[in-house]
Amino acid sequence: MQELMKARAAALLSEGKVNRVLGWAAGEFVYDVTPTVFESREELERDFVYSPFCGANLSKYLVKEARKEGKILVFLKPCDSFSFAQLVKEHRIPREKVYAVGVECYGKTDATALRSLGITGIVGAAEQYGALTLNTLNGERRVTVAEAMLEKCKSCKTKEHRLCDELLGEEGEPVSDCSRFEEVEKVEAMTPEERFAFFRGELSRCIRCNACRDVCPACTCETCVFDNPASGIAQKAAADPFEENLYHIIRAFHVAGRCTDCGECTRVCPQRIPLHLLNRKFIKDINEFYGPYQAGDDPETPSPLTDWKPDDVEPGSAVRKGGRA
Amino acid sequence: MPMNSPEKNGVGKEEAFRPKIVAFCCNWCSYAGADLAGTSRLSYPAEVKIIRVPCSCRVNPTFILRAFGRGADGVILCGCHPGDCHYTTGNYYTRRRMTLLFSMLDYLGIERERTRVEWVSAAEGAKFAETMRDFVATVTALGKNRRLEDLRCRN
Amino acid sequence: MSTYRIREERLPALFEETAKKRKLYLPTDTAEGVAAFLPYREGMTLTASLNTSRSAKDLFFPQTETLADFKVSGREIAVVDVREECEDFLLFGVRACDVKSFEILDRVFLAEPVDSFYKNRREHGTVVSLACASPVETCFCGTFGIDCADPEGDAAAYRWEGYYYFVPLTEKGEEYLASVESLLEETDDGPVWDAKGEIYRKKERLPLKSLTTEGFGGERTKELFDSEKWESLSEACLGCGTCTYVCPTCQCFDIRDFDTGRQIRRYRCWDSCMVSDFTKMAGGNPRPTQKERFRQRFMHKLVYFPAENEGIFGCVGCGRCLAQCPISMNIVKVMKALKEEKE
Amino acid sequence: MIKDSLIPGVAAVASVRADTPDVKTFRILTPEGKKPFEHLPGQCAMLSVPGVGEAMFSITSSPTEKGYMEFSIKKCGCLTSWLHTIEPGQQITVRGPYGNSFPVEGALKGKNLLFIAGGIGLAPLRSVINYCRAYRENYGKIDIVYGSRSKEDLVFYEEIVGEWQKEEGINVHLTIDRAQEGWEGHVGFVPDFVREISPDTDRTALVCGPPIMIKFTLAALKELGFTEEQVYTTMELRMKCGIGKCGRCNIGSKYVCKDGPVFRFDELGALPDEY
Repeated sequence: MQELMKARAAALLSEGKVNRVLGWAAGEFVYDVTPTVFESREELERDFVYSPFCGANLSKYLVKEARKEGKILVFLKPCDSFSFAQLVKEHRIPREKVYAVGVECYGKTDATALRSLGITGIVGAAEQYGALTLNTLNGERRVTVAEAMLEKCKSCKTKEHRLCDELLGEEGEPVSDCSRFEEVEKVEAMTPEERFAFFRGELSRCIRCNACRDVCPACTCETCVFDNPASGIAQKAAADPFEENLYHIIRAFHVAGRCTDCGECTRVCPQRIPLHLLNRKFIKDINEFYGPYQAGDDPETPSPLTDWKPDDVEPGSAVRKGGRA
Repeated sequence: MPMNSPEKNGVGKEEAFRPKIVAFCCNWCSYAGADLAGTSRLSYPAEVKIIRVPCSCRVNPTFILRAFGRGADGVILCGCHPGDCHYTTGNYYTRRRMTLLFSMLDYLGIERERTRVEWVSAAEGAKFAETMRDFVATVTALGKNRRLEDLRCRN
Repeated sequence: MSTYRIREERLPALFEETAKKRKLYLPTDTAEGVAAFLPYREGMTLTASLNTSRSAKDLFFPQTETLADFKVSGREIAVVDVREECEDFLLFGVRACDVKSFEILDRVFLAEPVDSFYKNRREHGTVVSLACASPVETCFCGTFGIDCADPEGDAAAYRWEGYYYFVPLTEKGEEYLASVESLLEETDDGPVWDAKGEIYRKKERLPLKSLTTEGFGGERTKELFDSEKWESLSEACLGCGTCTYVCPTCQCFDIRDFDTGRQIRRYRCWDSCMVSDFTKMAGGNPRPTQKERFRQRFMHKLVYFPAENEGIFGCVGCGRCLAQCPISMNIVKVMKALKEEKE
Repeated sequence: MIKDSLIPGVAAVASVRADTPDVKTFRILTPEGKKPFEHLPGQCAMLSVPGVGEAMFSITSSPTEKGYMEFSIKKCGCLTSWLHTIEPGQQITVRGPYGNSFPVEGALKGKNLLFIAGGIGLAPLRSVINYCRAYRENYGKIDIVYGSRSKEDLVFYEEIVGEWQKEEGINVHLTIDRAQEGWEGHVGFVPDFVREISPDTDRTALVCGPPIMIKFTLAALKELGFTEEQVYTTMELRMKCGIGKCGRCNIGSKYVCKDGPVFRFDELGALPDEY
């Protein structure tokens, strides 16, 4: 796949169809790939990589990149293509400036996931059909990508792309047994006291690095409300539990109805806070209250929070329905 | 307009707990409803602090959270009845937003009875007073807001 | 110097005894894969992770702290000094890199005018370091002349064949070990050398062992500042604060006011040169894009800090930014790219 | 516990003088009516209004003024706008002094001095000018070139006309950007005016003003034969602590709050030309 992508990108570059290529570059070790813009065949040849460690969603970079001269090629995994479609829908990316190439994906992993399986000191790896042979400081370790999947990949909703100009590899299908709301349901089933204690435990680890916001393809405001002193809620550090709650509720709320559930927030959290539990709660509620909706799915349907029906559920009764006492 | 008594909430062990309630009221209906309640000499609890807003949809989720952070024990949002919005559709958006926000607060383990949305027209002075009495009673029964307070603001 | 030891299974008793006399902080697991220094509670155990996800700087330079309160009445202001003498505490199991970071923080906070908040904690804190039995691939403390087999601190601990060995290094360390004397037995330092030897063997296999600081330092300001690499290196940077907040030597802070309703609380909190409003003024921002902000962070550690501090670099090679950057851009990649450019 | 630089003291605003439509000069004293602390010409202090913000301002009064301290503040941000609303009697907080100073007792002693200021840039120089006036015998000829957008925007106009211009050995050259009614003086930008005046290169220049004005003035001085060692200026960047610890006001390895704000141009040359 990697070679196929490299060749296609190089061809489009030399044909002059695109001016730049947005992909992933290899790092020091095998797992530390970095989103990178490639401008030549040589750069692609030297650094381009597509591996089970390419979990990063590249679509947000397009907001910045598409403002530059010329056309940019971007490689999108199925989940990334939803983010791209949503950004196009919100007019954050001019569609004509981007050449989107869908690439197949069977789930990604990262060093954190491998570390939780007790695999440390990774310095290299080889992959074949989802099986990883890891070269570590303590010898060779074998593991499948499926065993060490990223949280976002464990609950993958579809292997089918949206809004791509071409596809490399085979188009996948929606995941029929996707159980992404299971965790949310588990939390809902707790008593309020348990829920409170659970989230306090998770959110208290927050260091307010803002990585969840900065990586989020739905967070594309020019100045975030949390960076704007005039908003009255601009905060740098998690000063106390209230700040943690406020930040995380508002962060999730501001992307409600636009969040495609790409799972980047949870992937990047240095403190491993399951942030998707907040985003998915909103998605689940939206589905239940206003009918099934998937952000980035199609360009027409209005976002649930910019839409209404005369007989929408009332706030009081909805809470009683959603949460359990 | 009934004025609120000086704040003496939750001070001292013997004193009965008196919650702080923030009521966001739409200028075109509930605020007028509160006025009507006042001029009709319908009493409603002095614990309720009214903040007038141009439309219920002016209320952004951070308003609600900040009210709690700053010491509110309950927050109620009053707007025009669905279909009667002065700006045609504002309260429909409010309804969706607050539905999701309240559900999220409940999900985080914050007592759901502390938040409420009520539709009160300018003619419903009695409903306004009754709603406030009921809400204050509910929040009083719950006690002080501890789960969504800002410790720095604790009295 | 004398050496003491305790059997591994007796550690809980040691912690218990230590905590009786002062506040004890242990590196312990707070969630899967996230270790942190937390106040000791009965039954708390040391993490199996090599290091904590946040650094040990938190204990001396917390993420937020109150500087002063202001009581405002009418046109008058009263300043309330809220400082209190810190209680004695002990940090157990600090790695060599983090111990070295305290020296770097000292150079900032203890320089005139002394930061009394930091000094207070520093004076009341005792640091017991722990040699790294199994350094990992992201470790490069050796680059900055730090020896993970021979950590500094008030006392150093080594784990070897079922025992923890302790060597006091300062008066504070002596005093601490004397306070838990009843649990320790005096021994010769042979096993300490065995433990070190084993670590040296492991260090030989570290992938970053050949990384050097050659080409960096105070005298390189212009040439490195003007490098063309900053543009591409900073391209993917999200501008989040992860690297700066987990970094043991990053110490930039912001000072802000919070209105509690009764008073104005002036507090300081960690800040990051990576965020957009760090240098923003009413009249504009001298670091308008991520390139300038990104460059600042690495220039500070590799050039500006050594320029003002006898060549000491502002990085200790703990590897946290390597492990935690959301887009895997870090100081090692920056150093390698800048070196490559020169060649 | 030892005194901490980050904890400010209280000061009361004794008087407020409107100098221009957007510059006011605040005279401050301790609540006991004394000068808050001693300083050197060019040094700064942190003023704050709790709950509004804290910022660094240059002290515009001369150290020789023993009774009070003055700050000339242009309305441009949140804190400064708030300060512009206050009346005498209002308390604020102050801490300092911070930074280095113009070497009035060192390199400047015995020299002919050329002060060049633009707009509010005269504020830090006023401290030096008045210091030199107080110890007149220690300095040679003094020339002051000062320009602003309009006549109304010239700060300390009364003092310039009423005191400086009248003093022997001091030459004041005023200019405004655009011609206006009632202005008979020079019209044009400061750098061009400096070229016209063409001062002798036996002077030491002290330049202060907006970055763009400093840049072109330096170019003009160089054309006239001044060397970088002869020109001093002040820098300004965002500051929070004022004592070289919070990490944001650096140019290269130098912190403006601690190693500045006064720099000689050749010192700046060794530092990166961006931030």
